[in-house]
Amino acid sequence: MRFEIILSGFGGQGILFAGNLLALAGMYQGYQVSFLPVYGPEMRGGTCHCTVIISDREISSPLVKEPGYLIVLNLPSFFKFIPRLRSGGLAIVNSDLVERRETEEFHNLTMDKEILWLPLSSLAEQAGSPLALNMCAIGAFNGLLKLFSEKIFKKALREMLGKDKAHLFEVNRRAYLKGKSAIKNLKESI
Amino acid sequence: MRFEIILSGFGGQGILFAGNLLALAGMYQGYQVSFLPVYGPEMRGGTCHCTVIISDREISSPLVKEPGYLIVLNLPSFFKFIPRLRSGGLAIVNSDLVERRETEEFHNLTMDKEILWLPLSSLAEQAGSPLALNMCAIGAFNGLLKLFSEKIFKKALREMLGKDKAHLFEVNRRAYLKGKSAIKNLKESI
Amino acid sequence: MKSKRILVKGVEAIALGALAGGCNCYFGYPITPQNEIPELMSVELPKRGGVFLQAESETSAINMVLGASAVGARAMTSSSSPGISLMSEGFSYLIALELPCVIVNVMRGGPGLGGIEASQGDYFQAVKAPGHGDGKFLVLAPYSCNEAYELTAKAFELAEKYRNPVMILSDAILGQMKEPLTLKSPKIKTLEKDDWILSGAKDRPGRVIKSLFLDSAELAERNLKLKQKYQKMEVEIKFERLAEGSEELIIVAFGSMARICKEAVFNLRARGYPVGFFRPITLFPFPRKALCELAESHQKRKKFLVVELNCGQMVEDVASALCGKGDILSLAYPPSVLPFPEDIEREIIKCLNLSTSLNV
Amino acid sequence: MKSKRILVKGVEAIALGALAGGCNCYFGYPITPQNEIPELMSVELPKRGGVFLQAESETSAINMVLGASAVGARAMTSSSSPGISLMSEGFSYLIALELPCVIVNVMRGGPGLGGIEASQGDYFQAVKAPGHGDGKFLVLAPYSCNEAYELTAKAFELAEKYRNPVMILSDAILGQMKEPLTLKSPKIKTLEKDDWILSGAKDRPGRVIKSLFLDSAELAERNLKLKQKYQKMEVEIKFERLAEGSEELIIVAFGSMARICKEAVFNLRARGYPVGFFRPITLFPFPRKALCELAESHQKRKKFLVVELNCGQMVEDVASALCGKGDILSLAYPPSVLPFPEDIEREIIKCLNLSTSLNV
Amino acid sequence: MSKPFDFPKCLKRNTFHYCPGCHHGIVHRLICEVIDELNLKDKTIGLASIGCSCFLYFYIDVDILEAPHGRACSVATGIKRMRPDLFVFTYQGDGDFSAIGLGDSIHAASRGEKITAIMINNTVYGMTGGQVSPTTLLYQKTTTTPLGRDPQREGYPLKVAEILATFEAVAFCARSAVNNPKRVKETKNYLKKAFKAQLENKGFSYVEILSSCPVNWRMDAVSANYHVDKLTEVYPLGIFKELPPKK
Amino acid sequence: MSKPFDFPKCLKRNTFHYCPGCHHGIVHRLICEVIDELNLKDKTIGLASIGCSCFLYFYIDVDILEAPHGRACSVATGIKRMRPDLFVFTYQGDGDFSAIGLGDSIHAASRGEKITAIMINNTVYGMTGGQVSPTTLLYQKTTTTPLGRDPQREGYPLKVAEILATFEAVAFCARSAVNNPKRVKETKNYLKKAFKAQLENKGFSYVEILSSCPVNWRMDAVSANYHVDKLTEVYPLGIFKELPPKK
Amino acid sequence: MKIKILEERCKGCGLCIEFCPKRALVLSDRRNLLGYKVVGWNSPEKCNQCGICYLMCPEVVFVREEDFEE
Amino acid sequence: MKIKILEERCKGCGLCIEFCPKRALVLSDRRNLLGYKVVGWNSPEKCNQCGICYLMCPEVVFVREEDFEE
Ligand SMILES: Cc1ncc(C[n+]2csc(CCOP(=O)(O)OP(=O)(O)O)c2C)c(N)n1
Ligand SMILES: Cc1ncc(C[n+]2csc(CCOP(=O)(O)OP(=O)(O)O)c2C)c(N)n1
Ligand code: SF4
Ligand code: SF4
Ligand code: SF4
Ligand code: SF4
Ligand code: SF4
Ligand code: SF4
Ligand SMILES: [Mg+2]
Ligand SMILES: [Mg+2]
Repeated sequence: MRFEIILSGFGGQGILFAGNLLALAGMYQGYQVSFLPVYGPEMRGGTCHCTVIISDREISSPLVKEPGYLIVLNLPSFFKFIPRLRSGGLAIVNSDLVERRETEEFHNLTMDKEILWLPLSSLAEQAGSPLALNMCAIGAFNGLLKLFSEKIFKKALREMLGKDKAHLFEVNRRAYLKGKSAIKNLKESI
Repeated sequence: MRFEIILSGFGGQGILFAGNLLALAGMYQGYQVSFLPVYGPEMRGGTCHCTVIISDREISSPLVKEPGYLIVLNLPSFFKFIPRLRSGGLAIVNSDLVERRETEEFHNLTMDKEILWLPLSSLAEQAGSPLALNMCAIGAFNGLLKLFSEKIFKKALREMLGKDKAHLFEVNRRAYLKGKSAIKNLKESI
Repeated sequence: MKSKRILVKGVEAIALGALAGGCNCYFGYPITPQNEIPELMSVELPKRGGVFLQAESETSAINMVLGASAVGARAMTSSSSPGISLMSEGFSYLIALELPCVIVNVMRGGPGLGGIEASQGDYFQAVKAPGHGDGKFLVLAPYSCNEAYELTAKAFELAEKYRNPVMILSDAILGQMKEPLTLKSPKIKTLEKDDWILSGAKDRPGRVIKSLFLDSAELAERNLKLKQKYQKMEVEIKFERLAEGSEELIIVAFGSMARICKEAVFNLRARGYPVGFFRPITLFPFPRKALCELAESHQKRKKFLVVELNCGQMVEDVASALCGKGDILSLAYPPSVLPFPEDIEREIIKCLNLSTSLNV
Repeated sequence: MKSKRILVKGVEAIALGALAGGCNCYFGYPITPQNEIPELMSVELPKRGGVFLQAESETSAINMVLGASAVGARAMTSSSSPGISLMSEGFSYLIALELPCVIVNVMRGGPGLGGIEASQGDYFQAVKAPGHGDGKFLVLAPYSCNEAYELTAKAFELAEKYRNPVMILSDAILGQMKEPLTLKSPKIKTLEKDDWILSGAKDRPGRVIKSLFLDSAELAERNLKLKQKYQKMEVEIKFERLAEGSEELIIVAFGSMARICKEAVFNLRARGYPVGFFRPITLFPFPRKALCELAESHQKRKKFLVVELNCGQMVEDVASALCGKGDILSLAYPPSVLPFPEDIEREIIKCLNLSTSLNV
Repeated sequence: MSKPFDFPKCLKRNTFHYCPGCHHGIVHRLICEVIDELNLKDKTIGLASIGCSCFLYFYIDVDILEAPHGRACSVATGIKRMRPDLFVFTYQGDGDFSAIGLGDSIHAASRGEKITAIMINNTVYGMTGGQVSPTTLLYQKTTTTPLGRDPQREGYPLKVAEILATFEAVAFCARSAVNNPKRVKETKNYLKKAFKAQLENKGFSYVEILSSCPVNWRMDAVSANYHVDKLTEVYPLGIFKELPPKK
Repeated sequence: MSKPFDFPKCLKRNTFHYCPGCHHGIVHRLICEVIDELNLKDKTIGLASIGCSCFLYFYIDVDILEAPHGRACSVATGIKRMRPDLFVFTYQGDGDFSAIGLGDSIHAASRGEKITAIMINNTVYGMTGGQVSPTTLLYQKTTTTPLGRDPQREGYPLKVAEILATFEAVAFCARSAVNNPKRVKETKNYLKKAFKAQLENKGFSYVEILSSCPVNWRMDAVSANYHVDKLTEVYPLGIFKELPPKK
Repeated sequence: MKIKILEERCKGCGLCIEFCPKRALVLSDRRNLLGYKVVGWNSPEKCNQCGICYLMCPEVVFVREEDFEE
Repeated sequence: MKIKILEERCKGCGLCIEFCPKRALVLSDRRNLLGYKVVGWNSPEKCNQCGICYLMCPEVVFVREEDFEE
């Protein structure tokens, strides 16, 4: 078992937080994990991404060329990372910021790949925190793959927020659940 | 033809000046020369020495282990360098500061070596400049070996003194001549 | 009781390792990608009665380390490439004065300001010339968070054992990636230092720690003493070898690059390729003998593919170690475009098919 | 007309060579044993409309050089070992920014404050790691006053040709000894620089000289460009070879040490010993090929005795160049006790009688 | 004279990479306005330093050289000594100018180098994530003073303008801020005076500008802007030294 | 209280290596007297710097560490931070303290390190042969200012005591000379005050001592001694700052 | 003169809004490509072209329309 | 108290002579091992043990005899 996920979006969209949380939850669930952020001043305003690996074997390389999973929160990320998605791989894409187009180019890009279009920004707003779209994405992702339990998620989230941001626990959890149920609905609707 | 000379004495005795002058005169006389000073803060008050080579062939190593000639202006230098004098080599020694002793140790030290005892300090004072004992030594040395002409000596001395110290030319030359004639007397007396 | 597992960045693992190793003072100057070290130390050291001080520059940081070390502290600094260069003079003094301390270099792309992503471009600087003169560091190159933690803790002991600075040579990948770290209390010895540290000349004559030897024989003696010390350090040589000897090609890599290579080697071995893996953990002293033994371990002449994230540096040490006993191939990725395991696999297969050796 | 012959120290020959090479500005900080260079420059440069400024430190000196070079000056600095270490960061920037300049290191005993007598202890620093990252200097090692003069003059041309710093690596013996220098006006080319120097953005967009490449592909490209430049530099390789190929043993030495060795070799050859002499003049790029050719020039396997005034540094480059094609022997004199030619002769005879090769 | 809404001629059209509300952008614009007004583009060399403003060259269309961290004044010295006919300015943060670079900065000032140094004092190391700087206020929390700057440990805020003003060779020395319209205008006035001091060969000129760093101060842009007033209590604004015109 | 003709207890009996008439020796003796009088030998760490005084350890019988050129204050900081119970002083030349070391020196002072810095200001780099220093007088000839220090090229003499006195964290700051008996006594008094300021944990303390360098001034010892009076015209003597005793 | 708002430069910091003496500006709901909510007109008619928004904007968002015609 | 002159330390700089209020000291013709001419008594009877020579001597040449008995 080995999951390789790249998360990508704007600097302010909480990409690193989400990736880190994913790895942490994976670890708490008993897996080997690695989390590799891309960082630095170029992040300000630009795109930002990170790579998470969750596996039941030792992880050597934390770098992944062709991930099996993508979480894409904005448009530039879509064009940057979809080509790297393994064929047969799955991407959760924020449909609020990435427009589905009916061009041939677009078609070629997504051929062989499964794209889950979710209005993550709207879902986050519905959950009461427009900033928590990253948690919606994690909710959707875990709703789909069931990598870790609810309890573990809460433990990891609490750890990530620390004392200073403990008050944000509830809103983040709500967003997580929003994402999770959105997936459920989506899957049921298919 | 190759002359290897080590000059040694106190920091203030003009050792480097003398060695440099020797090399310069040698060069003006058309020889290959090298001049290697020992320098640095330890000079202050301590002993100081330099190595001069004058040769009619290319000089590779400027370092000399066992010189053929020594010019020794004070006591510590005597004990430091006489052992390195090549057997059969010649040392000009300032008898004003180095006492001849009749011990066995002293005898062993100078065995196989020719020592010319000259009261260089007194000679310099006689020449009107107690500081010019280095020139007395050079005078004696050249009086002995006739490496360069009088004219060349003057040219080299003038060059060494530069504009700033040009007024010292005469007294240095007098000291040089003092040394030279002292050797002449000595040789005649033997 | 199971020891605690936490998810940390490599640089945090280094800081935690330092604390576990008894580090009681830190002086440093911010630079990406290692700011988590001073930031963590600024919280933790004061809590434990230790000293944290941000210096006004790397030059002053390393000199504060020098002072603290001379009075017996377990002192440390960390920086990244340009900051490390600024410490060169201090490094040379620390070595000459035989003062123990731990220096962390989380390498980033160079030369100049370069970039902030990973690099192994300071290999030569670390192992050949941390400063002027002949002095050397003991250089450790961790490749995982656990190893970063353990080697850093151990570094303090080694520094005191040899009275010599120890460098942890890491890079921005290991520095910035997070993975689980198993926290345990490593057994790190503390050495008696009362016979050489400065502590006030109570009931004894004043003590001097100096590197100036105007007498050239004394200076030569000091140099010989240091050289002998480096030879003694060879008992600390560490490496990871994943090869039975029958392989046709051995990958040699250190640090983060070794992780990427190891994955490639695993994959190829699973597919039956005759490929082995050798990872120096001590970069100085370099595991020369171990490499030679590997080269000679079977009849067949082997290829050694040295993979680095620089323009080709460790390959020279491998060549000098093997002295003709194998074919040396260099795969140098100039910083900071990282290869993926797949890329390495492709290169290995190419090399396996190669009949002649490249001249490096 | 006979060209003028004057008696000068090596460091003075370097300063005069710089002036002959068109040096028009000097920034430096005093340090023994090279103070004659700034002192001479402080007199001569202002006379010629050039710039002399004593900086407040080596760090600022090298950065003044950096600025002057960026506006097209033929800029220079000089120092000795500890001061050179302080310039490491600046060196790395100069290389990265591709700015030409000439740097003189009159090496003294290290590590630390060390001593002020001769040493070759900064060989690795000069040729392997002048600063962080992969950058390199072109390194020239004169061994006589005449050569110091000529190579320094030439250094300014080479620096501009490759837009790269050039280092004159000398030592306190050559620096402080005097010998006759034949003053002639060497032909030194000046390169057109209008297409890259900063001069005010008149009738063109602003120009940028920078080393920051946050995009890792750009940084890799810059590194590759530099690497290719170093390969191009190989046409500048210079060495002195005193061997017909039939010798059993070749002495390899550079700088002042080569003078002492050369005398020993002359003496032994006169006495019929099968001894040759090889002196790298460019230390980077290193004359690898020439050494290999020498190693292969006769059937018989040769010994190479590498003699250095340090704890053994260049010997690694010789080993890596020969890659097993000869037996490498190291004769390393830690600074600063100098051997005499007689000592070297004795060692050579010992080595000739040796049946196995030492492992270095 | 450039007027409001004029996009300065030597300002490139790239969007700044600075965080929302960061004052670097205002100062960039002012510098460009003054270069335009004094017609200096043709003969200007700017020194980009290491800090958030290291990409100066993406924004200001003059010849620009990157100086190592803290060394801008030394690099500028090398330039100006060789080309006294050029106009040379440095753009440095408080960390760059007054921490690692303090020696270089003070010596250049004390030698009276005919250059202009601009120091953006935001009391932290912006680029590396908000660590303490020599100019950090007492008790200010930063990422390396988690409990606030303690005068017993980190000492007191370093007042650079006050030091430089005592040097004979300094021709112009002032401190300003850009957190309200009046101060923005005043800052431009100081910059112009400083540039002119160099053009008239009077000596070293220096303008220190108190600036906000919302991200590292953990404030929104507007609060951070007002927080600069707090800084003025420790760092008074005004001209500290101005040499009379040369005869 | 040590009296005239007492050979100080912690002064070793080695003969100084200094040139005839050099003031380093007088200051060495004074330091030893004060260490003796305050009974500090048991807990003192001295920092030898790089300059003519680099052999400090041959003369003063306390624990001594060699600091790299200019870094004595940083090295002292490392020591004092780890061992606040020790007494730490640096002994530095003007080149060491105020040229290459200026950044280290000022930052240590500004942080209020509880150390004592002694700067021997002889206006030149004595050890390396008399090159210009930041404190060289205007028009003074040195080996690297053959025509004299030109304010247009080398700027003006740097007044270190005056700068340090402006820092809040500096507890004691004074300048003195040792070229006549009264000043020798005064210097000892300043040294004692500076040492006590450290012992009372009040902050950074500093004593600058104008000293002669006959060799590099190209003067005989007696003329050089009187020439120090000339220095006092540029570098006034006295206490520039003294914090009141702590309550 | 007509003022143009270069929305793509705006980072929504709010300084212009804070200092506009006429309260002519407001933060809109539009996001630009960088993801920032951008400034917009609240009551353009109140604007007296005093230039304060230009002075205070760190992003040089307010420009003369004629200089930035597409 | 008897003042002892440690001749081997003296460098003949003359500072003591210059400052002795009683003109009790003078430069002698003797040279010490370092080669310096050393200071000596001019008129020892004039000395009032004021200590100024001790204060001004850079070489700590003037000491209490009892402390330096061979
Ligand atoms: C030698 C060196 N040390 C450290 C750094 C890392 N570094 C980059 S910017 C910076 C400080 C920036 O602070 P400041 O000068 O105040 O500028 P700001 O970012 O606040 O505008 C540091 C320490 C570096 N690039 N080089
Ligand atoms: C890094 C470095 N640069 C330069 C030197 C050479 N150096 C030794 S002492 C000295 C200056 C000494 O001057 P100062 O501090 O005034 O002391 P003084 O000798 O005058 O007492 C210099 C530049 C050195 N040892 N190390
Ligand atoms: S970190 Fe601070 S100084 Fe840097 S861009 Fe952001 S707000 Fe501006
Ligand atoms: S050079 Fe000057 S400072 Fe140094 S010992 Fe001689 S007189 Fe004293
Ligand atoms: S000040 Fe500028 S960046 Fe900020 S909100 Fe207004 S227009 Fe946008
Ligand atoms: S010009 Fe003045 S009134 Fe108009 S929007 Fe800008 S600040 Fe407001
Ligand atoms: S004690 Fe006073 S009177 Fe006596 S010799 Fe010394 S200075 Fe002169
Ligand atoms: S002051 Fe001291 S060293 Fe100088 S002459 Fe007098 S006794 Fe000798
Ligand atoms: Mg800042
Ligand atoms: Mg001095």
